Amino acid sequence: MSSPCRRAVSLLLFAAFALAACDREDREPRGAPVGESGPGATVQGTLYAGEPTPPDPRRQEYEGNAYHISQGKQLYVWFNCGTCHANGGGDIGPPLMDDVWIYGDSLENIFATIVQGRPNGMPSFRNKIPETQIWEIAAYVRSMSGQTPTAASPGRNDSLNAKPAEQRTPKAEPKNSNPGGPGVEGRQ
Amino acid sequence: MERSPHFTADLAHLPTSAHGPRSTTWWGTLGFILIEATAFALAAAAYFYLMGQTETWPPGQSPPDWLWGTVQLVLMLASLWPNLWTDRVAHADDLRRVRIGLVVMSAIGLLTLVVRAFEFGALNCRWDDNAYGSIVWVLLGLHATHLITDVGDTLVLTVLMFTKHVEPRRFTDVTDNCVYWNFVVCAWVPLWALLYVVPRLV
Amino acid sequence: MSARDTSARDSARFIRRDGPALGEAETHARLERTWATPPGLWGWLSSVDHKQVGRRYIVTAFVFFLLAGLLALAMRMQLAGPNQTLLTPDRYNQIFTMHGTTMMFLFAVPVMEAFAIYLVPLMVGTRAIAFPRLNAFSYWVYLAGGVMLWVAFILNVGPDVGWFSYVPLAGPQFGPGKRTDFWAQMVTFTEVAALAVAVEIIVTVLKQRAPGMSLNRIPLFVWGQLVTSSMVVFAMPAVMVSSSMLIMDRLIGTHFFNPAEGGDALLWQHLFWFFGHPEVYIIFLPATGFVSSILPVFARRPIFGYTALVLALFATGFLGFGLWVHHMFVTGLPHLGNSFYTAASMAIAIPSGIQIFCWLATLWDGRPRFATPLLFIIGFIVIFVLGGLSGIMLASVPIDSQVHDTYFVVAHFHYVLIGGAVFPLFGAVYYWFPKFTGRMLSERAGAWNFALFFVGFNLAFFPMHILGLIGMPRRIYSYPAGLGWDDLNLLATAGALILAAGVLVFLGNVWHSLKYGLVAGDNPWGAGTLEWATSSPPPSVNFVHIPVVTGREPLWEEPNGLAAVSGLRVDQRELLLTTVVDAEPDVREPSPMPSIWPLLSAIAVTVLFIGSIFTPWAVVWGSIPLAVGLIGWFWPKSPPDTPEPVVE
Amino acid sequence: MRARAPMALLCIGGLAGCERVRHGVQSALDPAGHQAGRIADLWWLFLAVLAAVYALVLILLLVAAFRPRRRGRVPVGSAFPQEAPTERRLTRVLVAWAVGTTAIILTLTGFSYAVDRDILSLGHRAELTVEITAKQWWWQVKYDDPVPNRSFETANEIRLPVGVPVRVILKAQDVIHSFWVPNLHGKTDLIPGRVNETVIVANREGRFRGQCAEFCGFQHANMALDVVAVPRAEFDAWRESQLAPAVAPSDEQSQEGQRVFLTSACVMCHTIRGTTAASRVGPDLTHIATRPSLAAGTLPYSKGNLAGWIADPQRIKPGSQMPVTGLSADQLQSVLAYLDGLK
Repeated sequence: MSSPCRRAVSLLLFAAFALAACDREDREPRGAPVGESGPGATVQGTLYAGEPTPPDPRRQEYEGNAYHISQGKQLYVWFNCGTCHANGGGDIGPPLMDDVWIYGDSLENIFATIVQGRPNGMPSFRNKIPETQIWEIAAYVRSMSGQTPTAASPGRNDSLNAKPAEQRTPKAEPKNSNPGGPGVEGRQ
Repeated sequence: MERSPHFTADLAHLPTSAHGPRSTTWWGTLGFILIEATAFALAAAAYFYLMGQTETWPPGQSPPDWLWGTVQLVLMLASLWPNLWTDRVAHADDLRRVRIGLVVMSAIGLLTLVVRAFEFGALNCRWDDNAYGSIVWVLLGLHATHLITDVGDTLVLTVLMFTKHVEPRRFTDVTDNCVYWNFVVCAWVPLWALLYVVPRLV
Repeated sequence: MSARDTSARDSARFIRRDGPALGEAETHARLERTWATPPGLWGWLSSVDHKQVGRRYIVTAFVFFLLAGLLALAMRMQLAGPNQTLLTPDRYNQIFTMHGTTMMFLFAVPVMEAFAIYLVPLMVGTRAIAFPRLNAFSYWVYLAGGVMLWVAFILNVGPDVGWFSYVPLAGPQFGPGKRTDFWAQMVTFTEVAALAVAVEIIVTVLKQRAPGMSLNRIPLFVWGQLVTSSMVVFAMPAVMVSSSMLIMDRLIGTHFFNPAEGGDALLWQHLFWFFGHPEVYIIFLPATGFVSSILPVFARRPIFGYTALVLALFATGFLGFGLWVHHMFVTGLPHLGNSFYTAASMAIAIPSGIQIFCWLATLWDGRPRFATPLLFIIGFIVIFVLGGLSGIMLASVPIDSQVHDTYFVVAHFHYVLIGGAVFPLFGAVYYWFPKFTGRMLSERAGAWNFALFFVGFNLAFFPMHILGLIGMPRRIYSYPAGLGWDDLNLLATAGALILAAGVLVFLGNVWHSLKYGLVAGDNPWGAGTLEWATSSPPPSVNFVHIPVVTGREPLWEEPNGLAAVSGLRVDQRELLLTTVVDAEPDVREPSPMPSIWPLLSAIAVTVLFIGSIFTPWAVVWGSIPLAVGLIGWFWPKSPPDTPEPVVE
Repeated sequence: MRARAPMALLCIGGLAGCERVRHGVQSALDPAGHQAGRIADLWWLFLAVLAAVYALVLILLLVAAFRPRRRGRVPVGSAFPQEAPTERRLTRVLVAWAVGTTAIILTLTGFSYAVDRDILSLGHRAELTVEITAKQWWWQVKYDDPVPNRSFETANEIRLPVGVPVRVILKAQDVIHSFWVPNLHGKTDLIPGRVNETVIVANREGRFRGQCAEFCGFQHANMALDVVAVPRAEFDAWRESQLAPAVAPSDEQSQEGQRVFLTSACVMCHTIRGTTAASRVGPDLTHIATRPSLAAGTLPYSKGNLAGWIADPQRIKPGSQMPVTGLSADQLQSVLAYLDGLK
């Protein structure tokens, strides 16, 4: 009876969400298969991030996935990333919510930075943090400067309100995202 | 039932429109007023509940500045007089006076919206500061939506009253609109006390 | 043909009122022209006929009932044995959330309103519901909300935090993504629809009753709907306020439920249950109306204790707001307060007990005829009373502290809701189907339907009482072996399948009877209330003549036809308004013509609500098309109505 | 007839249950504690009274439906001739019925209130304090002691001396959970931003199972804990052993295991007292080998289950915070040897 127009409306709504929703809302707790080292490993080998490598196959599972990003946010707290980077504003370590990407702004770059560590204090977390979790942290780090769709970025935490949540952080267009590592403009 | 029934009365003489409780729209308006009053009451209850959760109120901030909220209060209470007048002349189906009343009420309505904008500026808190800020913004916003809808309604009625659509029923609409405005004003008095007085008492 | 007839017909042409002057056939034809919904898709989309809208509501609600039922079967399959992996925890959480949400928000409440939309105007003897365009609007909004939720679910964005969406689990930190936002907006959709219908029903009952239907002659079903609608008016705002707070916490960073910034998780529970408990009675009271309408017809005796039943309705409606805290007995609230809510919760057993007794007395003193509707009513008493009694156990703080959030509670509220609402609902379908469609449902299939339903239900849900007492919590996607839960769960799953078979029989019965069912007359059951005074299905004008009511069962008291009043216009849609208490004729008020604007406004609302899930600015730009829609809706159509004809 | 057949089924269902409730490690009807006992008694009382009421209603229903009636069928549609006396008699019965309902309600409320007071009174006699913090999806258990260095932490396990009331402080770190050990007491919620409290006491020795009773996400189903009631002496001994730091690995494999543990992902989340592992994200593993179960009651403790759990926690408990660490086979073996030695 009301089926014709139900079909109409549902088609309309499909059009609206179908694009984004599915991967963005997927909740695959296992994360990507472990053990084997995909192209991520080739990144790990080099000192300088992001030299032309094919995008990692695991990327699209983590990038812009609401669940993994929120897990990453939790791990960011649990693993005390804040002791150096604060809530993203930076302290001992560089700020993460600005538009400066010293070692590249791609998910693979950030992954490599966490895995390998970087000069001037960023330790290497290779074998310390499982790769699945590093991908999650990397995905979260991108959301801190609004690089991820707001529909996937985390909302506020149930804690003291330090800064507006990632979902409300305006996107900072990456500038001097330098795949060649720190040059003259390096770290101010 | 082809057989014509036995008719006990002929109602041709009944009027086709009536003011107040005799019309359905009046009861409809009353129903929605009850719904919105309940929403206001619950939001106010939430305000007191959150107040009970924290020892200092408002926490950290200073209470909203007196000026604009009080201006709003005075303005609204003052608007009751032209509003009730419009209601009376609408009951009398006096088109000329109703037009005057509606123009005046539209002007006052738009004015209250301007004042409301300043009120938000003078709250001394943001909605995302803490629970106090959140509930204060929601209370003021909730009332603002009522202002907007009623002002919109008034403007449309004003336009209608200057076009060919003037009918007996329009006057009923005007009276119902007046009833609704009374509600918006009555709702503001306790809200004003809640937003501006209570934080200074505790 | 002679000159006299022609002149008679000529003069007749100018008559624009019903009455002796105009022949029956002519009156009927002219009213049909005035009240009929235009044909075609456009007419279908712009219809404001309460019977059409009511039918759509009923069908849509039953579609959601079937969908949610399938989810229930999926859960029973997963729980049929220990450590099953049919469903992942993520899927299971979405499924039980969708089941509860759909059953409560998209089936139970709307289907009761749907019956009110269809039946109340007929039962009070008026030609249309109050605010017919608002009525059409409410249906479109309800449909959009339900479809949105289910599309989201299909796209794996279904809510997964329970139909109660407790924070912080549903909050911004622990509910990532958009899943809970869709839940919160679905609530907004359905509440807007429900509130609109509530207002229509209240006004229809208070102002549009047929002459002579004074308060003490209102049918009990109408009383039930009146009390229910009043409860909706005071209960639903609570969930709209709380779900708005939730979505604001999630989207714009407010702190209503953030303890670190002065918020509190229990604020959600207070607001939600202040709505959530009355909700149960909003579902149950209309069902009591079904019982009170059906029982006298099949006991062939006027209902016993009319006044007591009406008072019981009001008492329940009032007490229903006084016991939300019994959903929060284990949250560590002060015990003194809790014992007050114990008393209040138990007190509600008194009006319920009175209702049960009045129904039993009616049956006892009558000459029962065991047609399918009566079977479902008997099933209702057997099941609902058990659910009510386990409810008394839940009202006790110590007992509740053990069984709260276990399968005991699952059993309890399914006994109350399926027994208390769905059984009467099925009885009501069998009872009013002839009025809706003009055909009878098969009695034989009906008996099978009832038997499978009754046996399946008790097999499925009675074991859950025991499961809860021996420690099985709610909302678990799996359980280990060796806790003694295995075969009771298997039994429950078997029962669920039998129950499903009952539903299939029902569907088959409806489908078959629509085509081949016995043709029903105006009043196949020999009932006494006004909806049976018109043809089946009723004409678009409902009543060719506004009847005059002389008692509670007018058709029983006036065996040779009801008296009527004349003088309403036949060339325009006109309603008769009567006074609130005595239903004295008072005003002839016009009733609006069909319009597409309610649909357009509903679409605007849908865009606004769905948009605001993704950006708060949608509230701003979305309000512009909405404003356009509403202005178009209320803008008077020119030319203005034809002038009032002189009184013949 | 129609009403009777299902009743029979109900009874069968009932009996099937009764068999089972005699002894269950997670049953409210197999009380092993003072409160659970009082609540069970109250429940049986309610059941007796309400079952009688239910029976009465069913009998009335059957009589009303099937009582013999005077012959002569009533023409459909016409109202049944009402005699005023019947109406009056029924009204009198209705009043009696309402009064009866009220009386029953009041009595039951009275009993319920009395039991409630009695249960609360136990709080004053608590000798021991345990602080529980619920996390997604496990229980952090802290035994408090006025002497700071005599407090210690464990997880998913509570041991308590028989007959000694234990005060349990209830906190939540993330979402709302509910602490429920049916054999001992009813449940109490753990709510972020609030501190709740309950008291449990075991009247007899035994091992009981508790489970989270408030929906808390992915693994709500696998968030259980063991409550072990032992004689006082045994409890004190256990307590001393728990206070001690972890035993140093003796054989070579375990030493290797400790090295792996301290240099791999394990150390990011877990504490083992006496080593450098001191993260408080996951459960304290200092004496993991003494616990009855793994992963919050998901698996009974055994070296094999531990292996399975570490190798692929996401298969056993999808969505839990324990990640797949990707240890090599012999790394895994040595870690197992090490952990299994943590008695």
